[in-house]
Amino acid sequence: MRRNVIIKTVSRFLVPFIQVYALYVIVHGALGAGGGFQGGVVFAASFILMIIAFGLTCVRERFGYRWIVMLSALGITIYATIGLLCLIPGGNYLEYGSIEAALGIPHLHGYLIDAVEIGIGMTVMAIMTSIIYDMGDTGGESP
Amino acid sequence: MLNTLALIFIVIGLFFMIVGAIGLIRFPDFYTRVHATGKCDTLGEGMMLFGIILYEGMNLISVKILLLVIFIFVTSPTAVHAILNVAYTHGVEPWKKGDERR
Amino acid sequence: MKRSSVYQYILTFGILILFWYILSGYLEFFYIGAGVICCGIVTLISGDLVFRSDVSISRSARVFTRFVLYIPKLLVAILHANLDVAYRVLHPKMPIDPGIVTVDTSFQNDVLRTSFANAVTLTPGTVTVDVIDGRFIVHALVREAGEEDLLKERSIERDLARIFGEGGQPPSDETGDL
Amino acid sequence: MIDIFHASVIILILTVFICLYRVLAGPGWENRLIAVNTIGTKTIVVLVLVGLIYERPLFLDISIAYAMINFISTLAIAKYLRRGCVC
Repeated sequence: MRRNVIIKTVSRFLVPFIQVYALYVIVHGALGAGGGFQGGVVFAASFILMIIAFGLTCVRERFGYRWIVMLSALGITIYATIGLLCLIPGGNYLEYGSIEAALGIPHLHGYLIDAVEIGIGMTVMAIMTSIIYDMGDTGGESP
Repeated sequence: MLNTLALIFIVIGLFFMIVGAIGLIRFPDFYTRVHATGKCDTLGEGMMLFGIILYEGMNLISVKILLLVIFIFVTSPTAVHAILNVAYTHGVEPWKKGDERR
Repeated sequence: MKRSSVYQYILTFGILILFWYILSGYLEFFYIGAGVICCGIVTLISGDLVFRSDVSISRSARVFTRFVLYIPKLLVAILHANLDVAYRVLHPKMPIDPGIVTVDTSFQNDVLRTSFANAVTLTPGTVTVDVIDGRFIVHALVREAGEEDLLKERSIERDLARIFGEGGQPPSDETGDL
Repeated sequence: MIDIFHASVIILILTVFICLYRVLAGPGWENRLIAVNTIGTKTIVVLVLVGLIYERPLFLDISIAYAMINFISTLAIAKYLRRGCVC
């Protein structure tokens, strides 16, 4: 089966930059456009581009189901843990100010927001990628 | 001075984008419409964004816009090629001179 | 797919860090540290995509420099092609005579094929429809002009072949249209 | 200069309406697809100009993301029409 050489070459050059852009959106979620969800979706879009260009099997070798399960579980764990930690000093769920006041570390607030955004981004990326894998899976036969 | 140059670039870019849209309506079939949009839109967009760079001056925002211009000049012909390729493999017939328009 | 060498990973990492700095614009410790971590992750995931292991870095750098020096000439050609298309769009009678032209080249390199196809799409009244190995199927807005440009003059083809250091002469000179 | 940007945004939106005619009327999916792709490329410039008018460089990030998603979605639709699945 012949793959289009132009699409293949262009996406070979673009994929790393799209991934770095997605991580930039996640990390700068607190002060710029975007956040965890948008960054995760752009990251998953880079995997869609790789699937279009190189095929499903090649992408699965790079990023298999083991990684998907691990990342989605890890992301939701980060989110839930930080949310629950806010309950200990007596704040609401995800009320970062309570931890900052209890521990007395300045700027902890921003770092906690970033950590929660990273967790959301991981989960969204893993779940979107797994949806695309399942949609592209034709049950063994290649059309 | 720079603002005038930026104005010239933006106006030329707008002209090309309008021409692309008119070509999309006027040309007789799919392949010729692709000529109008694929070329005129890419250059028009590049020229408008370059005019904005000249207006903005030298800072990180203009470097970002320059990256956007490079990205468009790489991806726009590729997207056009992908659409053309799928139409060609599906057997869309090219228009010859003398046929009626589709 | 062969594995890339260590230098290619390092070079990819450097380019990605530069890209991160242009995007972010902050020079504080937190953002640069996050950038190093993120670019490291991306380099580990897809660091073997940008550079190929069978092409040395110095050769890639030379090709890239020559290509950047070629860009102004390409931009002039793109402007010329756009004025041509604008003339044909706005002319009341629409002087077009489209047709399909087949161009045979001896290009082996994927990047060379891609840049030739995109340059053809952007420049002289032609768009690339299909690429089968070295053969480019091209739709021309005016068939005679397209044949003149692509089959007789071959200016883009020769320039790109010189930039990438590959022989630009086709194996056979037969011209036919589909 | 800001007036010029306002005028360009309005003209671009008018050209988007011209393209929308091709989306609605164009025979077959191929004409519709090329018209939608054209609308996407015009939207990128509109986003940059709007960001410049209201002096919010945030919009530039959105327009870069939009350019990426536009490219990927066009490729995905083309691939789907060609092979019947995205992979």
